[in-house]
Amino acid sequence: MVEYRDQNAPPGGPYRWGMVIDLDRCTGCEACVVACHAENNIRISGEEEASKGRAVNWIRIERYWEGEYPNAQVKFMPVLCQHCGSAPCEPVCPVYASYHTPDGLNAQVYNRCVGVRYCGNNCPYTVRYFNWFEPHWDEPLNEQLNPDVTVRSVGVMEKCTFCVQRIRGAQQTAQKEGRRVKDGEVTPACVQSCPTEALVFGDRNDPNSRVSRLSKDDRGFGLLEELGTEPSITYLKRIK
Amino acid sequence: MDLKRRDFLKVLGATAAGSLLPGCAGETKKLIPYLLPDEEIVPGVANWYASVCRECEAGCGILVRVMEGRARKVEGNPTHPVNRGKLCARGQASLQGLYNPDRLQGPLQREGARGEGRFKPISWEDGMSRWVSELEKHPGGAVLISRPVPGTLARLFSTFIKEISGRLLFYHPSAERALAAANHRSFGIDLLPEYDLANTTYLLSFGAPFLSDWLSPVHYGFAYGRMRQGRPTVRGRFIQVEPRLSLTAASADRWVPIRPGTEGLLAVGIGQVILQEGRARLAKGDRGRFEKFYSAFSLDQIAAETEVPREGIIRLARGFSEAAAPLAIGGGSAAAQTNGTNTLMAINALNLLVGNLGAPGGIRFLQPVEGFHSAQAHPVSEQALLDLRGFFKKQKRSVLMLYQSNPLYALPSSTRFREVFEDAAFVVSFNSFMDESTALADLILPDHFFLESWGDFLNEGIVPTAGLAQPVVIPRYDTRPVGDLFLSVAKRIGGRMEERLPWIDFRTMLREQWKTFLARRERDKSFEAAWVERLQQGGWWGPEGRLVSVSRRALPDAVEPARFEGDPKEYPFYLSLFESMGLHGGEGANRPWLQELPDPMTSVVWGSWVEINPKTAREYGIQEREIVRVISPYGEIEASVIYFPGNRPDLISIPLGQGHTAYGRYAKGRGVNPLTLLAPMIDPLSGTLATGATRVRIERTGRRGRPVLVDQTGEGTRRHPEGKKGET
Amino acid sequence: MEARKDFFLKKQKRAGEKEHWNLIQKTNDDLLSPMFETGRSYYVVVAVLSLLVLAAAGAWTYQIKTGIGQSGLHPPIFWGVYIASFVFWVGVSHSGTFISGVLRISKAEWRRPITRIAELMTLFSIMVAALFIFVHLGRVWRFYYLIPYPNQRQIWPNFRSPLMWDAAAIFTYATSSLIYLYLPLIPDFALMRERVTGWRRPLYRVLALGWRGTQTEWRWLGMAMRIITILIVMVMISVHSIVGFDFAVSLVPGWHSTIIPPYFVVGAIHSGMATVVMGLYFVRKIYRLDGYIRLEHFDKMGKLMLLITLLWSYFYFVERQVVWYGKIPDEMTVLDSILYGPYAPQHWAMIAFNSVIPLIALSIPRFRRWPLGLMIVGILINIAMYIERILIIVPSLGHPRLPYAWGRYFPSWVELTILVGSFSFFLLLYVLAIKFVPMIAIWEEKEGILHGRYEER
Amino acid sequence: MADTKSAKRIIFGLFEPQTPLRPILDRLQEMKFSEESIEISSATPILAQPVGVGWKRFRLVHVTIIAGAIGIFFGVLLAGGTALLYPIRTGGKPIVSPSIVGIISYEMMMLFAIVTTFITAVVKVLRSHRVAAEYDPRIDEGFVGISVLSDRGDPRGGPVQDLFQEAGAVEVEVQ
Repeated sequence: MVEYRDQNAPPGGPYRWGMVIDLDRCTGCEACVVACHAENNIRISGEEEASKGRAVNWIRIERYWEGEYPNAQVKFMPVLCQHCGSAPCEPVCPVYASYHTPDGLNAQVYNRCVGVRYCGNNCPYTVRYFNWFEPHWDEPLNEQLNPDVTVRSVGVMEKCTFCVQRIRGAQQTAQKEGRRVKDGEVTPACVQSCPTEALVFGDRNDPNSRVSRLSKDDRGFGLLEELGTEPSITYLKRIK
Repeated sequence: MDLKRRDFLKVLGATAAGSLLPGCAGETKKLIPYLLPDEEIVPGVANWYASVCRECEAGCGILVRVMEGRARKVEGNPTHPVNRGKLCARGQASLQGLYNPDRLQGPLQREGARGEGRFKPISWEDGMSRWVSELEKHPGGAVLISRPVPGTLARLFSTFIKEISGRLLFYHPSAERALAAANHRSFGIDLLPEYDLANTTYLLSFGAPFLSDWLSPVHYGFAYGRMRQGRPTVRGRFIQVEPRLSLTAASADRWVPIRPGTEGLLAVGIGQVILQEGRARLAKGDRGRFEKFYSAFSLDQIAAETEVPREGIIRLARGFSEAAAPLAIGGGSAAAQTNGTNTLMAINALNLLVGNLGAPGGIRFLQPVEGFHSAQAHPVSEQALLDLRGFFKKQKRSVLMLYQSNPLYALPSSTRFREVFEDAAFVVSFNSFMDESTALADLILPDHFFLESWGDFLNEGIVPTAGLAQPVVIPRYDTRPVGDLFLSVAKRIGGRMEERLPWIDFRTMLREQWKTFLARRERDKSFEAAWVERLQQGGWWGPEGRLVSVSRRALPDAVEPARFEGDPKEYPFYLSLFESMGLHGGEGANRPWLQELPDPMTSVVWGSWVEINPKTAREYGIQEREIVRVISPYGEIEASVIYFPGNRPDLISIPLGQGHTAYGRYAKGRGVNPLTLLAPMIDPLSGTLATGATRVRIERTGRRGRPVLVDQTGEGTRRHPEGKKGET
Repeated sequence: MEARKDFFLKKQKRAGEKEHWNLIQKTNDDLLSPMFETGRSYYVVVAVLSLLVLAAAGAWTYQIKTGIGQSGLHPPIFWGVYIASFVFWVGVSHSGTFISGVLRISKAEWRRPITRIAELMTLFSIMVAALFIFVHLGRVWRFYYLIPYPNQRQIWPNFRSPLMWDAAAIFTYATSSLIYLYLPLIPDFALMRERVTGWRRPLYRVLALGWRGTQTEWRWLGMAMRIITILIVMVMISVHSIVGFDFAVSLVPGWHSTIIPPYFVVGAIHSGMATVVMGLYFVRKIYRLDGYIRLEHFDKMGKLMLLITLLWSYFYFVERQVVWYGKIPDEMTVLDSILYGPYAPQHWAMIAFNSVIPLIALSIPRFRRWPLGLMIVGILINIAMYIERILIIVPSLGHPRLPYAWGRYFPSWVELTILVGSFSFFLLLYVLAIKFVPMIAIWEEKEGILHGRYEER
Repeated sequence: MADTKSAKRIIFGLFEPQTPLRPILDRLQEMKFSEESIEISSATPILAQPVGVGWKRFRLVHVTIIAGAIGIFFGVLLAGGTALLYPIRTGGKPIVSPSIVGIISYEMMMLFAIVTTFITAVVKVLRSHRVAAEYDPRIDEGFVGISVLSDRGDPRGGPVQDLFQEAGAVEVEVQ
């Protein structure tokens, strides 16, 4: 079958961006959630829309209760787009709005999307969010919007991009200097803000990156990996 | 030629760009003003400015990304010792304070009766004159309630207030006064310590919500991550003792649901077991004193009182004392009782028993940054605020000034703090938003938002740190920095006041302050060079400071039971109020990001709720999401019920932060303020409000509420997907 | 040539018999009469339906102007009433093809008064179904992104998406249905060309293709019909299989099942048959065509429906049984919610309407000869099949694998208006068609008189 | 159409349904009219095999099969070929996968076969009109028409008209 070439492949082969989420560190503080909102121009849904289940959190902290009082326990799990190697959302898109980049990102091309929303159904992680209406910010909240990130218009699907704008920036800098992006040089907003350093981001094709080393941990598992989605995010189990 | 070539080219560029947009007149308005003589604004290129976050009292270092003259993103300052490049949800959301649509845009003067809420814009000149004349009319009667502003502004305030013989109260609801009081009594030190979580191997926390809103959440969050997974072979254990399974307890290895108000007793019980089993690491001279103190208690009685079984206490004691680096901390619900200070002292005694003071993984009191002239801003407790009532009654006509503080919202209505506003001759607010207290002001002279102002911040504990804040954007509205206002008034008053506060504006004063400070630290550099460097770095922080030696190792005076308002027969439930993750005490309520931030435990957004243990709720026949009435002897509220398996069956818990009657479109009229339930119960040792000391009952309303949950069904959340791997 | 002539003459002799001759004339008159007799109630019906269609058009316009958020959809339920309606109407469209196609292939004589009614349903329902694709799109103004044609936007549709298979199948099916409706209409157009005056006449003149009724024409027509009938049955099976693929090839618990495509085909035929019975009843009742749509037709339809009901029940049982016995947790949450959970009332109503009631009723010979009863069963089946579409979509989507993301769904007023509008639109098209084409194929009926109805064979 | 071709003419006889047509056809055969020049119009297909133009050499099903084959080819090009020209990776699926190409090709095969069959039949119907007279509405009521095509100067014209009259034609017409 046809392999497609990446014109801008870095020295030493392509990147494969990935993340490690250490559930033993995650405290559910949700700093990542707001950092993501700020970085990615995520719309404010408002109470009415949120009550319809339309609040957008590209990264959300799922909370699971276990047991009853007095043995009740809570587990947190940050869930964001897993950037699956074999993503169920991608092939079902009739217009290639959802596709796989050479560096392992599960990309969403907003201006291609016509809004059939099949990808949203077929994502086992339910991390795709839809723009039900034209997004709105009360003036002057819109002055905060990040110029590097598109404001998604009505009728298109959106989701976590691993802060692709930052990745591309770092890649271009590295390319200009004729080198690979260094480990830790680029971090998505969520990883950057995480107080407990539960989130780690990096290149899985670099065996020495923190992500590669951490993902070999015994505690590692992929969320719903039994579905064969080959997620790019490795979770490290919480120790209890 | 007057027109410089460079400017001419810019004009040309703008014209050219403008001509490319013929059809969209609306767009051209947004064209970046190339004509602005600001060399720093280059379209498409981000500038980063270091500053200090002022969203809570922690004072994290931040870097603000500014593009086209607008602040786009706030990130942690990686070199700052408090937060090391990390930042919490509230810090991230500070941008929504800066660009909040409900910010006060200029000076306002009251119209109609006080509290009617009608204001009309006035000029700064008039506003200032009004303020000064009121100050002059009421000599010796001025009171300034300010949030704690450790740094140059604190010096300015205190000098100013002293000169007019007024009163200055630094107040913030989450200032942890009980902890300061307890540490003062236990160790004889008037400082907040640093708890070395990162190196702890066994953390025993009595209600301290250090992962959400206690002292410096980002700092302790970072340390927590290290404690758990930062060391190659050691993973610190963490036990949380509190009646409600809080966000912090969710991360604990074990949650001990103790009876409210008996945390001190449990600490005593643990201490007794440690002593009896001979694992105490006490100085020789202390042993007798400690044994005498602990032997007065019966472990069985403690078990009965605390509802923690005897074996459990012994287990905790062994785990704690056998650990290489144990640490006991207390706060939050444990401190929110009438015996809070004594409870915290009993917890401090545990640390004394294992001798972890100054040790790695223990409690360390570090010398704060030195060399600033009288820049401390010790916060006061609620009691001090309540004492104002008498002062205003006695003093009759005096002037009340508010700076970034909203006591009317933060204090329960039962404290009748409103009387202060009613008795004041004149109320001036420098707040940036029309909050509950500002709505009662006669004159509003809004300050710049902190991202628009100069400032500094002296962090207590940790390494000696002085954060330096600079304006990252051009002030958006017709506001003025509060420092400038005070300095200009000083000039008008003249005389000794002007002598003491001679600076032309606050920035000059700040530079002067730092000039003296830096002169001692960086002798090899010129001040200008050092100043620019500090601005770039976001402040000054030195190497690890000196440990302050502990002068006292005191035991609690008494471990008396907590007092509760309300007859247990009529009011069968304890009440626990907690700060919600995003809104904290309510300051975050006007930031839509924080309103829409799901509460981590219940996933509720945009509203209030009442947490009840599901078993209790079923006994009362209360459906999930049904609206219940929570009634205390002092008030009642109605909110939707969320089943909360992490509540003791005899506990009702309600988040703080909502129920604003003002404070902008996102906050006003949303949810309920549970503070209205509270009795005016005070912990006498620290003077703090005991928020857990009111008992309540619940009544069904039969109405179904519409709480907004991100976890839409709330049903499936008991099955953790990790379990699917067959691991345990 | 001799033998051929003999055969011809035998037939011709029959036609010449007085009784038959009269019958032929009467058939012409009877079957054309609905096109000419227009009562006041007809206009009332058209007006009411038009209003409902206009309301739906208004709702859709509103939705396009403001956003698809006017629906009740939200994560994780990204598909709702619109897709359920799409599937439903594609299902109904199987009426024509199945009845008329399969019966034509099997040369069943009793098909004659039914085929036209059914074929019209096919065309109209596939039109309504296709409309729902557009109603469903988040950015319908960009629908042309889905069409493969060379362009400068660097966009090409992704044929790996089941939705593109859908598009291909629906396009093929709609085209074929139109052809399949049109072919047997040509002789009737010729007949009407001679008998209709006014605005319709030039239209019929064009549509009749200059038909003269020669044996050469009849032969080409017959040959094309025979070939296309076989092909369209094959298309029909593929169409609903592909609609089934939309669900079956996904990873969604409750959708990911091999039986879905064939089950969809059977379900489609189920609802299609039910709709045809309803159509037969009303056409017969309103235009008093008792002599053409006779009790024997209802009896035969009833038997066929009984067969399909059995088949549907079997497929349904297999689908649920496999999931239930397999007990995969994700699948079970969906199944539990349907069998005992929030969707149980709808589900058990669906079982009663779709399976139990039809099985009992249609097994009784006397019931099958009671047109009103059959029509009621048809309505029940259609209600049930619509519920069934919803039950396939909503509970499955509402219970994704991570329970934190579970959700419920109820359609908004916009969705309901458009839903009602779609039924009205279908009926409106049908009611208008009554004035434009004979509800019963006149020439086929006449052919029946000559060699079917009175043939001893 | 027939009447525009000045060199040809059609003699058309309309008969009541009960008229025995066999003798007429026999007589026409005796007059050496070829099968291709005789056409019978009726309201329903009443002949097992028609008398008429061009039906011997042409089998419609061949057209269907060829069109279907072209449809398959088109489908392969559409689903497979364009994907090769526009290779975008999605979800670990191959750029060209046989089953998907199969589905699209199947639909295209059907589309081409059905449309082509239809168009061919329509063209054939239109072309057959050379031999038959204009439609007479009475045919719908069961009357049967016989059209005979011959050259204008053909001497058999008169006898054919006589034959129709004799056989009891309701109407005889020359176009």
